[in-house]
Amino acid sequence: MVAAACGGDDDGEIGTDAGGSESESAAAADVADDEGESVAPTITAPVEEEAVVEEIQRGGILRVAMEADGDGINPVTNNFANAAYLMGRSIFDPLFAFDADGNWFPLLAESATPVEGTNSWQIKLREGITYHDGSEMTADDMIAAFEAQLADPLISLAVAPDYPAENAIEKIDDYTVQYNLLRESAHYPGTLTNQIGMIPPASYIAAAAEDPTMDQMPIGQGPFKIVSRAQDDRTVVERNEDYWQGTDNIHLDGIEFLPITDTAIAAERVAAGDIDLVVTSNSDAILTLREAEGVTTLENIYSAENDIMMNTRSAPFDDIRVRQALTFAADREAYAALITQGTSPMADSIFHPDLIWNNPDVVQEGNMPEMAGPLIESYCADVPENCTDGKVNIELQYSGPSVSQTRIADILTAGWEPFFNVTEQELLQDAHILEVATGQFQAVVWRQFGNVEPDLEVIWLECATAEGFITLNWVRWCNPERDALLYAQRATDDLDERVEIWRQIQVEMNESYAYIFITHANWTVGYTDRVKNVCGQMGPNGETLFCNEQGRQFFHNVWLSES
Amino acid sequence: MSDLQLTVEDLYVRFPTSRGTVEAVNGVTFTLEKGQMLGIVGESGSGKSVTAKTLMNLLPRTAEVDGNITFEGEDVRAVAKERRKHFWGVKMTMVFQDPMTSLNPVKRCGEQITETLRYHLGDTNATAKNKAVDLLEQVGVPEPSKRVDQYPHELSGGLRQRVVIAMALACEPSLLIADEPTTAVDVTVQKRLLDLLDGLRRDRGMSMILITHDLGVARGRCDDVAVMYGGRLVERAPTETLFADSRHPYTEALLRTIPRIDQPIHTRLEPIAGRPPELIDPAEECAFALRCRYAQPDCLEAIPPVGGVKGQHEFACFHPANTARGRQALDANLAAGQTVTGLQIQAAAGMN
Amino acid sequence: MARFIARRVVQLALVLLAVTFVAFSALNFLGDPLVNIVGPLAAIDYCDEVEAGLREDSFTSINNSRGDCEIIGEVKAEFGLDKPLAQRYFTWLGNIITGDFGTSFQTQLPVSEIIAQKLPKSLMLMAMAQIIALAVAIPVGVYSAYRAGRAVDRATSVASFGLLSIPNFALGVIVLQFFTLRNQWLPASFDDTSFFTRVHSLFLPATVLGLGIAATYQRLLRTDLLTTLQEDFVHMARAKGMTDRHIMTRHVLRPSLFSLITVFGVSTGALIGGSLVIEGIFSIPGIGSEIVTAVIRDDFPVVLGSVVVIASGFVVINFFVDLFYTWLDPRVRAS
Amino acid sequence: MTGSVPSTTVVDDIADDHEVDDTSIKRLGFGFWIAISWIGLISIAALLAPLLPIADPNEIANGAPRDGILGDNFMGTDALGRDVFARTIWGARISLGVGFLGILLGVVVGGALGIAAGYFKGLADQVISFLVFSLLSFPSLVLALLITASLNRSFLTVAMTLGIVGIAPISRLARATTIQFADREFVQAARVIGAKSRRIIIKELLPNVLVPMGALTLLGMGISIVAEGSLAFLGLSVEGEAISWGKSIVDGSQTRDLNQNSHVAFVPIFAMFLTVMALNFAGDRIREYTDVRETAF
Repeated sequence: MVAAACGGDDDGEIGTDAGGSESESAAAADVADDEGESVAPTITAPVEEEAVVEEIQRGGILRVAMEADGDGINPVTNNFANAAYLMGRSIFDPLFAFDADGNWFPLLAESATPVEGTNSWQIKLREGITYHDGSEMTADDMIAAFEAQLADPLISLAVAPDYPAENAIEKIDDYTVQYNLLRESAHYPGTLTNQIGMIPPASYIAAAAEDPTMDQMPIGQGPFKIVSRAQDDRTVVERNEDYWQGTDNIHLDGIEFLPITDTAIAAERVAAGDIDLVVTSNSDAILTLREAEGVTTLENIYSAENDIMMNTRSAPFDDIRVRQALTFAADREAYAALITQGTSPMADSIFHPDLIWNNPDVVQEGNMPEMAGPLIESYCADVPENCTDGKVNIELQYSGPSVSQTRIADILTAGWEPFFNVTEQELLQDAHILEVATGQFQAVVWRQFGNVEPDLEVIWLECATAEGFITLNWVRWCNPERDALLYAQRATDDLDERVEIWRQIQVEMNESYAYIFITHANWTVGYTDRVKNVCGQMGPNGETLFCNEQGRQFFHNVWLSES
Repeated sequence: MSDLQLTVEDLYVRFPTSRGTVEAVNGVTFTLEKGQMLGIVGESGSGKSVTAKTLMNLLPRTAEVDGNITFEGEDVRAVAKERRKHFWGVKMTMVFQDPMTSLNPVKRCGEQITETLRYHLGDTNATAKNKAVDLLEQVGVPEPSKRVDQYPHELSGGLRQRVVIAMALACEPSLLIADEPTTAVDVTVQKRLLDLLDGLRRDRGMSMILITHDLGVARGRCDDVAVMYGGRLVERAPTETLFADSRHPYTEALLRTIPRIDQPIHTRLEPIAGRPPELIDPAEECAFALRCRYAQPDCLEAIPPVGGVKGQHEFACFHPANTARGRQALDANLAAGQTVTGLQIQAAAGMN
Repeated sequence: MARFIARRVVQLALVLLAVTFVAFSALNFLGDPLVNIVGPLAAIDYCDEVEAGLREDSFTSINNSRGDCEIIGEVKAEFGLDKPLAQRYFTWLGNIITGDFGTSFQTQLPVSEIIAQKLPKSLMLMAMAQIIALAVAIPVGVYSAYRAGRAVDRATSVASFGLLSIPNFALGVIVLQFFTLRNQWLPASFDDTSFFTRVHSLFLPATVLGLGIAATYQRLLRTDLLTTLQEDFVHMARAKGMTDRHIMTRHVLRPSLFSLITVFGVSTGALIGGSLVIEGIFSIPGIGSEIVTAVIRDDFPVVLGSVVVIASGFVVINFFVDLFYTWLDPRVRAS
Repeated sequence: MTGSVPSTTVVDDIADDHEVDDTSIKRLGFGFWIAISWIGLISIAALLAPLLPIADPNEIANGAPRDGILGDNFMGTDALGRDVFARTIWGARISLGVGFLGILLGVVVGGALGIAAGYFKGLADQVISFLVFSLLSFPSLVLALLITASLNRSFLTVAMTLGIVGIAPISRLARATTIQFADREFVQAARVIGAKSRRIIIKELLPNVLVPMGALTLLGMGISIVAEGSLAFLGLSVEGEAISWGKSIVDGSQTRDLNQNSHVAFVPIFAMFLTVMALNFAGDRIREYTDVRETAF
């Protein structure tokens, strides 16, 4: 939800993965699902070599390693970062999900129909879905969940901008709810695929509000239910025998989630067969997984962008000359080569060239220090108080303690050294996010974007979230024309038109010089040969689920062979 | 000759140190008969303790030992090499000077006795403890059953030495070596301890070597007395003969250092002038020459061989005291007012 | 004896009082806990103006009824952060004595539960480290004293001196280098299922921690043994024909344990620091990582709870060290 | 280093006539001078680092990344291609600096407390000993954590932290040494003739206490250098671009780097090991030379 994991997913002592944030937004997105146009290149598991399809074996506990642990798994109070989503996806089924082509389809919901002449959508829930505590899921639960999310100080920041202050949600009947939006949206169900689409029972929501420790033991309706959870130690879930889709294709007896901050060690343990599956974005871990025999890696390089962000509302970055100088002097090549060690490609914009949204003409500048000199000279002439002996004073903030983050800071500082006096500031991850959210930063190492449905990126770019004490438009760059483009692409369901709009947005972002894109982050799911059918998740009507969506795995249909 | 229990022939003990080799024992030969008590007298540094420790195989690893020692027919140095068990502590034991440190402060007195009984004789704890109580009683320790469980710091010096003696005699050894057993104890306790040792020795028919620097302690107790000086045995004789008719000038000088009942009060005791002999690479001469009143040139040319009547009264001196040759040498020195080594002398009062 | 224990208990109380007050005031002086309770709202600094009526209280979340400063006020009251330092200290102390360690600011879990779950692993690591240290140091110390000056003694002296100079994290890194996961030496993960698996998982880290201390113990023991070897009762024992092994173990060892025991008591303090680092390197979910994150996050109750537990552990251990003295040396018992 | 050869009473029997002291005559020994020269060498190298003909430690991709020893770069390069040898020399500046400054603070404060406690005895001794025992029972690394995690982690704060951690053990030793000398005749004599306490402490006690304190400074410096490493492993060593041995070791001991190119970690480890060993050895020889009981530490 709100990028709870920006600036580095790890908060352990010697965490090693590259910093970054998963971000999603509640903005609706709709894609004409009839032509089945492929929105994103599908991530499919490499075809199993064995000729004969092994007979599915039931049972076993899948051991999963995660890069960090969430504060809790209650979708209405906790910010879901990668770890919380991994556990959450086993406990909750979202209302909607993306299929392998990147189009949304109804999962818990039966149908989603826009209301003629209004911006509202009616979502009809399948009947007969029971929660882990046996109670049946109804519209009341959906309403309770949505209102709780609107009330939460942090989650509401990402949800509230798209809904009216009053009557954002109405009950139509026991199984149907109407969401009233401020603006027309053609792909609204796309936003109900993430945390907003995970609905715990109303009774649990009320109880958890009283006793926050219940956030650690959520009640959902997913294929697995929680058995035990020890923060930063181990979380165990077991098969939910009365799962609403039946347990025929839920083969695992249970899953054990282990937060291991040093994911390179987790990779070693997968190689040694002690752990079955690891989800990581750390280049060391990815290389180890690739080299290990008996381990398969499933890499998604469209899942986020590693970039540098500047606060366009505070000096010296309120001046475009300084932003341009910082961009030109940035040593993007050293960062890409040395930090990602070739595991992820350079990035020019928020869309990878394979994606249809990509604008090939947009090129991210960098490694051109000679162009930065004159800009700095002219700026320091105008604003001498921000410069000392001909260099602009800036503060580079990053999250830690983490070795890879320190290395990134060292590379960037070395590149900027001729033009900037860089003071490095290492903050703990949540303090780091807080400082960025409240605009108390100048330049920041960050990771963001990468959603399957681009409409979910609108929250980070619109003017609505650039004002106020806490702003999700981190760089605080408001451009009314861009707003118009954002809402236009949201309203239309004509794919070519949307692609054209997003290409213009990329040009505008490039010229704003608010971001310096460096690489596309690589979320890898590494698993041993024992783990079968990792990408074989099926929806209720036979749809195959999108696999490794930013490292957020589903665990339906996965099974463990004892060979 | 009754059966010889212990023979020591040409015993040499050397210690390499950073300043040269110390010749602690320099060719000592003596014998001991079963049940006999031999006193070994000499200043500190005369090699008496080294000799005792050689018998007991207590020398540090760096010591070099020559000569041979037989005890009840066994070659002692061979036993040491084989690291044979049940030899020391059973056949031959030793008692040291300072009772305050001879007992392990953190172990009960009883334990320190029973451990030898259990180890050598294989006694069970119970029998060993009873024996210990009996032993303590035999050595004159009051309330032995209470004392056996006490710690050394809870006993007086005299009592502690009795415990040490009990410890030594636990396994009925046939030879007891006592190295200055009473030096660290006050005089009143000294006599009672020596009487105790005598009594125990006679009851058990045990032979004993009493090492002391005090001739008085040796008198009246030992059958024979041997005098050591500079690592060598300079004289050995039955106790009374030694006192009455000593031959070696050092023995004579020693006798003059102890107060005599038959002497008038306030007789000045004469200290022996000069410094103790140099043990590092000693010269080929009589070690006592520098301090000897009878010293003549031939004393400086060679080490005097052991003469006199073998087994009766042996001594190693070219100009022995109480002999014509000796008197002749002394008179010459007195006339010259000094000896060949330059020692100033004048007629001493009360020469016997 | 009772008087001795009473005196020690008073000392325990006094030391704990001093330690906790220092920790409490240091924490409050150095950090601000609001960050992880209230999150972003903590950054609001204009509440005093709102109170003074100069400014309107802002509503960060759109339809949130209560103003930000109102929320902050409530939180401060709830966690008692608005009261003066001394008062907060005594309320906290009152709770601790009644066993209520309070709840973690971060996860609202009761601190006693966090400690109960995490401390045993660290305690086990430290206990195993001490056991390994003693198990190595005593035999090596005794043998090198027995063989003083000889080759084996010189070798152990060089080795123990080297061990003394290798920082435990460097030793940990070296061990990690050689015993990587794949050659099955390093236990894959901290396996909590049974006592045996826990020992197996902690064996390597405990050895790394233990060797450093073993070097100190060995050197101390050897020096004391050499002095005791010169005592007369050792010659008396040899005169009694007791074997060397008997003399070294039964007679010489016991009176030579004093400096070893003293340093054993003091080293537990340093050991806790060491285990913090080793737990990080070997990724053991002990109290170490908990304290580090708690300190960085200004999670006062967790930090204070751990400090109280560790400090009292330290004092209790030194209490037993003193008791051990009296058992060791009857002369002390008498005084 | 191997201590005295055990002599039995028989040798003493001889010894008391001749001053044959079988322990080696008290000299500082050949090893001591090697240790001192290593400490001197590494300190000079650290001080003159800017002038030495070595690479710029912060230059990214100075050589190919993760290049082994004896490749283009003498001691190889780290993950970012920076020269490991240059970073080890520059790292010495912080590690030795923090070590020395830290222990200096510890010795000055701890020493003063210890001498006061040892000399004045009575209530002063009680109070100071109580304070010291409380400080000792406070886990030293948690204390260091408290300070570094909350304040900025500049060179000075880290040095100050290590100094504070050192106060307790140092004052314990200072007290023990002072007590040892305070009862000596020459101090009683000075008291008898009515010398003021301050004069006694400075004139009589200090010179005697200084040498063992010197020994302790060396030992303490070794411990402070290692403590900086421990802080680095908790991510709390000196912040920013500053280079220290601790931080280089942490950078080099990431799981994959450790397996593939362990020289990045082992060069600083070896440098720290040699320096700490030299400090320990020198301190040990001085301590043995002045014969202060080690248990006081």
